[in-house]
Amino acid sequence: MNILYFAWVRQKVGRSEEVIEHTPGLRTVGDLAALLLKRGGGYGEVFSDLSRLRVAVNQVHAGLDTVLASGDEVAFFPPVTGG
Amino acid sequence: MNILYFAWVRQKVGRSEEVIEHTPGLRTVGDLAALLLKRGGGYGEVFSDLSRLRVAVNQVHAGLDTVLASGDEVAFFPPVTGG
Amino acid sequence: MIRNIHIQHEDFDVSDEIAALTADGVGAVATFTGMVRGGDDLTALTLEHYPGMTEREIGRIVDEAESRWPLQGVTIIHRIGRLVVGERIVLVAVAAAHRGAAFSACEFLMDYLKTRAPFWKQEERDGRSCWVEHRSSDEEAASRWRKT
Amino acid sequence: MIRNIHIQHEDFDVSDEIAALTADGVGAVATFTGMVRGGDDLTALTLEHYPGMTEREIGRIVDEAESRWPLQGVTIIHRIGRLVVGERIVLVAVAAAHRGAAFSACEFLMDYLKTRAPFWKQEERDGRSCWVEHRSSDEEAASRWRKT
Repeated sequence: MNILYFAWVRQKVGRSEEVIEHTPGLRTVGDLAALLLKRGGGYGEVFSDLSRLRVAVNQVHAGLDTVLASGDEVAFFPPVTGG
Repeated sequence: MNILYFAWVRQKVGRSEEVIEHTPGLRTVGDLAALLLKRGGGYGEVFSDLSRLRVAVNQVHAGLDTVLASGDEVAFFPPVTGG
Repeated sequence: MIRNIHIQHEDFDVSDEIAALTADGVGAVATFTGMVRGGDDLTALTLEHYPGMTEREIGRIVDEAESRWPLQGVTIIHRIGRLVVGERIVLVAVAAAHRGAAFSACEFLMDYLKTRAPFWKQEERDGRSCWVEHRSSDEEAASRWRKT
Repeated sequence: MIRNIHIQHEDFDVSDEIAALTADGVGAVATFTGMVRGGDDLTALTLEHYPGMTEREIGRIVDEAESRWPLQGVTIIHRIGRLVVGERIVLVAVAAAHRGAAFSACEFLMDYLKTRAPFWKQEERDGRSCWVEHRSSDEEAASRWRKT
């Protein structure tokens, strides 16, 4: 899966994208967030408070219970502030 | 008083303005409309159905019971259709 | 507050009018442009107004908008005379710090222009002219803004 | 329906965009222009977006507007990159036969852009940059349109 980060999420994790292999343990977005939280550091800061995070799967707004599949594009970002 | 007519009211009465002296019998706009109705012809057509008419006194929307004074500018016109 | 009110034969440019309203504290500009809509064999409109009262009535409408919302600028331009299909008739532009006030005031001003400002339209079809009837839907639109 | 959606660094011209929407049956064009508002020592904004998703999400927002109102054209232009105070950020323009649909759709589109389209703003003050916090008032504005 291709994982993307935007705005302060990108700044805190220190990268704009990375590839994470889809495994049976990563059934949902919530599972992926838990994996990233365990990395600590900037990831720990970002994923310790999921209420401040938004997620899109394959460029559609999604939630923690959205089911993941191999080849998915998963993006984490703050609530949007355009317009 | 200076009496003004606009749109189809102007076309039916055949003029855009006229002067009518303010007399004690012309206490209100309604009295003036009754006077004009009596003239018949185009005036009769216009003033026989007051529901289709609007009036302004001194350039402010007014009603049949608005009291008139010497020197007033009284305008009769259809409901507005600008914009 | 900037206030530009014009009754004119000439056309207008929306970008220029927005630029004239744009000051440092402006974050939002809402505009409405009304045009002569084709269809039903309509070829042109002719607009008549009540000189003097028109400007005063529009001034009162703008006063009312200013008392209801925090506005930084209002432009109202209403054209008169003969206008063919596709031509601009009216512009309402409202500048404010935030979009809610700009949108609400712009719609309010249009609704009140339609029901209070002394303009009358004649339609041309096949060379014949006919006065446009007042629409009750315009009264209903304006009545939404009545304070209860 | 005409549909112009652009995410771009370049500025835009509101008059040109209105002209591009104007066809024979159009009687009403409502626009909204958002600008970088000065004050509180703000000097500039920098806008970041999610390429690909932005266009798709705006497409979905426009689909929704088209399903709700009879529209003849929609233009959405959102600028990205660094914009100083007074610069235009966003344009929403809606063309319709009648003003009610144009106004409602324009406000709906802005409310949804603010809450659904993946853009993020950074503010510059005294040379320091800071991410703009999401405003709950924007969520409230968008929630007005929810069908019950």
